[in-house]
Amino acid sequence: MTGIMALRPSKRALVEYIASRTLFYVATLFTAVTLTYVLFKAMPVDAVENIIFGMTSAVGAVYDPKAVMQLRRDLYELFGLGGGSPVESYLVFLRRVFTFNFGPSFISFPTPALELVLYRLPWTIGLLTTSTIVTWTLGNLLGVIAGYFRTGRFGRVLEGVAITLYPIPYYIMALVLILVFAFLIPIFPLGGGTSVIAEELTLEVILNIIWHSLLPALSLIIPGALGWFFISARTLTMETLSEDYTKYAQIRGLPEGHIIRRYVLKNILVPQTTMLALSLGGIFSGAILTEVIFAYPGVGMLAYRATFSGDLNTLMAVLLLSMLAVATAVYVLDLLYPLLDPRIRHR
Amino acid sequence: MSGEFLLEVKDVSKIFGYGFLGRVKFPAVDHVSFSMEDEPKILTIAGESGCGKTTLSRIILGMLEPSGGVVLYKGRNVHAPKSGDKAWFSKQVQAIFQDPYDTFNPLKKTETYLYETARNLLRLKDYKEASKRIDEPLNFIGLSLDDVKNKYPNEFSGGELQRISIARALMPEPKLMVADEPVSMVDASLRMNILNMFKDLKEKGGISFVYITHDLATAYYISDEIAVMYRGVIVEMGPAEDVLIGKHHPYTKGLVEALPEYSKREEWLRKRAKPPGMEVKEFLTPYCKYSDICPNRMEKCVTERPPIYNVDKVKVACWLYDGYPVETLQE
Amino acid sequence: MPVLDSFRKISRSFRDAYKGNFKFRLGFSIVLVMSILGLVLPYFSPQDPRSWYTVPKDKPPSFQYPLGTTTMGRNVFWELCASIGKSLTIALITALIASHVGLLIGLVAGIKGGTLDKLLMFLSDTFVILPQLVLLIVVITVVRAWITIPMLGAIISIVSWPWPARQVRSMVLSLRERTFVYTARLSGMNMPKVLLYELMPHLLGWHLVNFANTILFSVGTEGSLAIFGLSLLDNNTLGAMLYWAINFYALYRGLWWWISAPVVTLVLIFVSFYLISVGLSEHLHRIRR
Amino acid sequence: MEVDLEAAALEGGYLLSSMHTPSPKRHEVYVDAVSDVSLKLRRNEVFGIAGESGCGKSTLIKMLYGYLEPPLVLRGGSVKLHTKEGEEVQITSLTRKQLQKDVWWNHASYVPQSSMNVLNPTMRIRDHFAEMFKMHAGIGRKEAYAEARKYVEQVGLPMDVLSAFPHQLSGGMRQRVVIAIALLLEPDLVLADEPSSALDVINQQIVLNLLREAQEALRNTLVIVSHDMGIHGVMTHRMTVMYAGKLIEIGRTGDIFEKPIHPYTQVLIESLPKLGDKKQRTGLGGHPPDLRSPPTGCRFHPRCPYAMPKCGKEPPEIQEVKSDRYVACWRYPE
Repeated sequence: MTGIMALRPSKRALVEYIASRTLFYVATLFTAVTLTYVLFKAMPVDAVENIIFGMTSAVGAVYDPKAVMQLRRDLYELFGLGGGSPVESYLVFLRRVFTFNFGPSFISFPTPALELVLYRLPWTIGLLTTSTIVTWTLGNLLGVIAGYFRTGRFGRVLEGVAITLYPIPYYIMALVLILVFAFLIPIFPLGGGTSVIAEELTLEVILNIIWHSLLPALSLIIPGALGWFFISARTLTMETLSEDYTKYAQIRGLPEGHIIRRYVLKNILVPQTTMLALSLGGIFSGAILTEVIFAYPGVGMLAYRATFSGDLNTLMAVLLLSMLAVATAVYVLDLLYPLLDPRIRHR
Repeated sequence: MSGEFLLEVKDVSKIFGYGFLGRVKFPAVDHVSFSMEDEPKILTIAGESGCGKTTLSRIILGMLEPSGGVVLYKGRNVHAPKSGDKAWFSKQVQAIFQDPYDTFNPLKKTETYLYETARNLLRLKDYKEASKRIDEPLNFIGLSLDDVKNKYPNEFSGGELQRISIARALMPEPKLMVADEPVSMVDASLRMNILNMFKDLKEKGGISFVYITHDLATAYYISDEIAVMYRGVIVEMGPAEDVLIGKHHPYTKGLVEALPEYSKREEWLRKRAKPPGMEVKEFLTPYCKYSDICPNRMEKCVTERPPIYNVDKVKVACWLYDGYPVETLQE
Repeated sequence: MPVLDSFRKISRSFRDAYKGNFKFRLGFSIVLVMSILGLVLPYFSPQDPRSWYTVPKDKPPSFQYPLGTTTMGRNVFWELCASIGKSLTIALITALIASHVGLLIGLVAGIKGGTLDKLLMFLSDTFVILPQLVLLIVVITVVRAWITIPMLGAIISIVSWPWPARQVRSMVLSLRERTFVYTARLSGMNMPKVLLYELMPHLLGWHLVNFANTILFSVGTEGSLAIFGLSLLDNNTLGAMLYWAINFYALYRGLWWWISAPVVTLVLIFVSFYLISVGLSEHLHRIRR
Repeated sequence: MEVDLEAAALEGGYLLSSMHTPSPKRHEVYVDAVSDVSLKLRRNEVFGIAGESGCGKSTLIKMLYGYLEPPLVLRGGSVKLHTKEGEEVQITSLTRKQLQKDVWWNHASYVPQSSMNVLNPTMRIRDHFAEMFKMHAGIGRKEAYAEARKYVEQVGLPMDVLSAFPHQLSGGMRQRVVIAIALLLEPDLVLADEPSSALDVINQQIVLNLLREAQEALRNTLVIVSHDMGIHGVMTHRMTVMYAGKLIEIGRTGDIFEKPIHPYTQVLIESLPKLGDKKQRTGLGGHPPDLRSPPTGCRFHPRCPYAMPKCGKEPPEIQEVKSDRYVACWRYPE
C-alpha cells in the first residue's frame, strides 16, 4: 500500500519532539547560568570587595557590621567566588541559583532579594503581556495590509513611518512621548504606577493603574507595532504573495479576501510566532528602561534602584529570573509551534 | 593489483542522519559497487531524482566522504590520498555540473576559473602562456578566449556556459570526466552538440566518462555501459544495449516503458503503472526497495534483499533471477 | 591582493549604492554630517565641554548658545558635538569586534560543520535567552570604576556577536553547496582560497549591512546603560547627556532643550544608520538579480 | 469542426522597469515574449504547445487564460472562448473580477507546473477541495468533503490523502491532487503548463494519462505546454511549435512527427534520441535570440541552415501549406 499512513504523526514522534525541546530548554538554561558564572570568574577585579567598599564608604552610610558580613558571604557565593576550588565554588553557585537563594536585598535589608523581585513581577508582567499582545496583533495586521498594497500610497506612507520607527529603541520612544505629552499636549500622567493609595483593588484603583500604564504601554506599542513586527509582517506578506501556492490560488479564481485570510495570514503566522518568542527577550530588557523613565513600579525600576545602591544580590536575582522567564517563554512557544505549522507537527 | 581498472567503487555507502539526535539513518547510497576498465568508455548512472546518483558522483569526486566502502582511482584511494595524490587526482579526474548558470560564481568574471585551473593544475604562472593554453580547449568547444574574456556569467547563454565549463574541465587533460546531468538544463536544440562532444572526446581524446542522468534516451545514445539506480541501490548494470533493450529488472522495464516516444504512442497511453511510494520510506526499506510497487513481487522480495545475479552480460539485483550465478565482491 | 581587491569592491558598491539608492544616500549624508559634528568640530570647542559652569546656567537656545545651556553650566551645542564623537567611537569599536567575531564564528561553524558547528550554534542559541541589558548592567556594575571607551565598546560586543554568527553560518551552508564552489575546488583552489575568493564576495555586502546595524545597536545600548548610570558619565557620551538631563529633572523643570538635543540626535543616528543598512541591502538585492 | 477557443493576433510580453535591471538608471525594457499569435483550438482535442525554454509558451497560455500579472502585459489581440452552453466569452475584455467569478474554473481551469508548493502548506487537502466548491459552486463544507472523495478516487489516490497536509504527499501525489482540483467543475478548457516536468517518468505517465482520460470523458479541450517533444508525441492530437515568441508550425501531431516542415521543427524532431536507434544526431548552432531585441525578419534566420537574404528582412506569415498544416517559413509554399 502506498498509503501515507506511515507518515502520520505518531505518539512516539510527539514524545520525541517534546523530549528534544525539553532537553534543549534545560541545556540552554544550564549553559546560560554557567556562562554567567564564567563571566564573573573571568572578571579581572574582585567584584565583591569592590562593591562592599563602595557601599560602606558612601557618605553617611552606617551599616550593621553583622549584615555586611552576611552580605559578603552571599555575594561571594553568588559570584562563584565562594568555596575553595573552582569546581566547589561552581557547585555552591549552582546551588544558590537553583534554590533561588539570592540572599537578602540590600536596599530593603533584610527582605530576601527574591521576595522583592516577586513583589514587583505582576506590574511588569501586566504591562508587558498586554502591550506585547496588542503590538503583535496590530503589527501583523498593518504589515499584511502594507504588504498587500505595497505599491499604493498608503503602503508607501506606512513603509516610511516604519523605517523611521524601526531602529528607535523603546526608551528613546518613551522620552519622545514624554517630551510630547509634557509640553505639547499634557493629558497623560508622566509617571508612577498609581496616584491612588489604597489597600484594596477597587475599580477606581484598577482604572487608575491602567491610566498610568497607558503612556509606558504606548511607548512599547508604537515602535513594536509600526517597526519590528510591522516590517517583518510586511516582508513576509510580500514573500508569501509571490509564492507558487498564492499565485495558484489567484489562478483558481479564489477571491482576494479569502486568499489574504487563508493563504497569506495563515502562512505568515508561523514565522511571526518565532519573532514573538525572540522579541520577548528584547522587550524584557527594553521594558526596564521604560519603567525607569516612567517611574513605573516594576522589576525594571527595582533593578534601577538596585544598581544605584550597588545591591548586587537583587540584580543577580533579576538577571537569573529573567533568564528563566525568557527561556520558559521560548520553551512554551516551541511546544505550541507544531499546532501552527503542520510541517513540524509531522516531522 | 587493480592497475587494470580506471575506477573502482567498492561497497560504497553514504548515510545521512536526521530526526531527533540524528537517529533516523538515511542511506542515500546503499552498498554500491562497480568498476570501469582502463580504456575510454562512457558509463551512465541512470535513475530518477532522489535515487542517490548525485551523492554518488560527489563521493567519486572525493568531495564527500563515504560512510563505508572505498573508491579507488587507478588503484589509489580517493578519500585517503598519499602526499601528491591530491594534485594528481584533480588533474586526472574532472567534472561538469548540471546548472550552467551556477557553475561559475556570478560575482566573478568567467575566465577566472580558466586561469585558476592553468595556474593551480598546470603550474603555468606566466599570464601569456596560460592564455595560450586556455585558448586551446575553448577553440575545441567553438569559442575563443576573446569571446570569453572580461564577461560575467550572466552575459552568456546556458549553452555557452556549459561549453565553457567543459573547456575548463578539459584543460588538465583528465582521464576521467564525471558529468552530472550536463544537458538537463540545456535546450533541446543544443543538447545533441554537447553529447556528440562527449562521444568525440571519448573516441579521439581517450577520456572516460561517468555520465549521470535521468534521461534514458540520451543515456542509450552515448553510453557503453549503464547502471540503473533506485533509492540508493544499483538494481541493474551492464552494456547499455543489454540493459535498456533487455530490461531485466522490473524497475528498468518500468522506466523504459514509461518513456514517451511517438512511435510507442498507443502502448504508452494504455499502460497503467503503479506510482513510486514515499521516498523516505523506500530508502529505509531493509529488503528490496522496489518491492512496494513491483509488478512481479514475490514473497521473498519483502523479507530479504536480493543478491546481485549475473544474467548473461548483465548484473541484476532481483529475486526473479534466483538460480543464476551470484556476484561476489572480490577483495 | 585580495584585501586590496575587497576594498576596491567595497568602495565600488558604496558608490553604486550611493548613486542608485535614495535611502542609502539620505542615510549616508546624515551620518557624514554627524561624523563632522562629532569628530571634527570638538577640536574647535571654545570650552572643555566636560568642565562645569563655563557658561551661565539653564539658558534657553539663543544666538549666543544655539542649543541653550545646562544646569551644570555647560554649552549644550559643544557638549553634544563631543558626545556624538564619543558615542560613535564606542559604537565603532563594538561593530569592529562583534561583526568580525560573528563573521569568524559563523564561517568556522558553517565550513567545519559537525560537533564544532553544533557547539557554537548552541552557544549562540543560549545568548538569545540571556537578557542582554540586564547582563550588561550586572557586568558593568562590577567594573564601573575602571570603565573606559574601548572597554565599554568591547563589553557591548559580548551580546552583539551571536546574531551575525547565525546569519553568516546559514549563508555559508547554502553557499557551500553552490556549484561554483565545486568548480573552484576542481580548478585546484584550496579551501582557504575558496573561502576568500568564492564565499567572501557573497558575504561582504551582508557584512557591511550588519556593520551598520551593529553601530546602531551599540549607540542605543550605550544610551540604555547610561540611564542606569553605567556609562562614562564624566566623559560626555550621548547616553551621559541623557543621564544628567534626567537626573537634574530637565523635563519637569521645563529645560526641554537639554533633553531634546540628545534625543533628536540619537533618533537621527538610528534612522540614518538604518537607512544605510536598508539601502545597502536593497542595492545588493537588486544587483543579485 | 467546433471551435472551443479562438485567439487572434495576440501580442504581449514583459515590461521590466529599472527594479529588475542592474542599471541604476530608471528605464523600461520590453521583452517581446508573444508576437502575433493566432490559434483556433477545437472541442474534444488535446492540443500541444512545444518549444524551448524562453520561447513564450508559458506566457501564451497565461494570456489564453487571462491571468495577466505585472510585469506581463497584453498589447493587442483577443481571446474568445465558446462554452458548451453555446455562449461566447471574450476573455481579453473581461476584468480580473469577472474572470474569477464567471470564467475561471467554471469554464476554464489551469494545471500549473508540478512545483513543490502549489498547494497551501498550512491547509489540509480536503480544504483545498472545499474552498473551490464553496467559491465556485456554492456547495457547503460537508457536501464538498463528500464530493472530494469522488475526485480523489478518480485520480487513484487513497482516501487518507484528504486529511493530509501537502508536505506529506510525494510530488506525484500532489500533482494528482492538483489535477483532481482542475477537473472539479468539468471545465470546457483545461490548460496545463508543463504538468509533469518535475516528476519522474513513471509519475509523468500516470499524471498525463489522467489528464488524457479526463479529456476523453468530458470531450473538452486540453492544452499541454511542454518542452519535451516526446510528451507531445504521445499525448496530443494537434500541436504547434513556438520559437522566440512566434508560432512557426501548426499541424496534426502525426504529420509533424512524420514529416516536419519548418527547419526548426525538423531539428527538434531529428535530434530526439530514441532507444534502439544509435543513429548519429546533430543539434543546432547558435542560441535562441534575446527577446528584448529580437532579430528582424524571420526570428529563426540567424540559426537556420537554409536562410535566404529575404529571411533576414521580412518576417514570414504563418499560412496553410497543406490541409490542416500551417508553417511560417519563406521556403513554403514552394
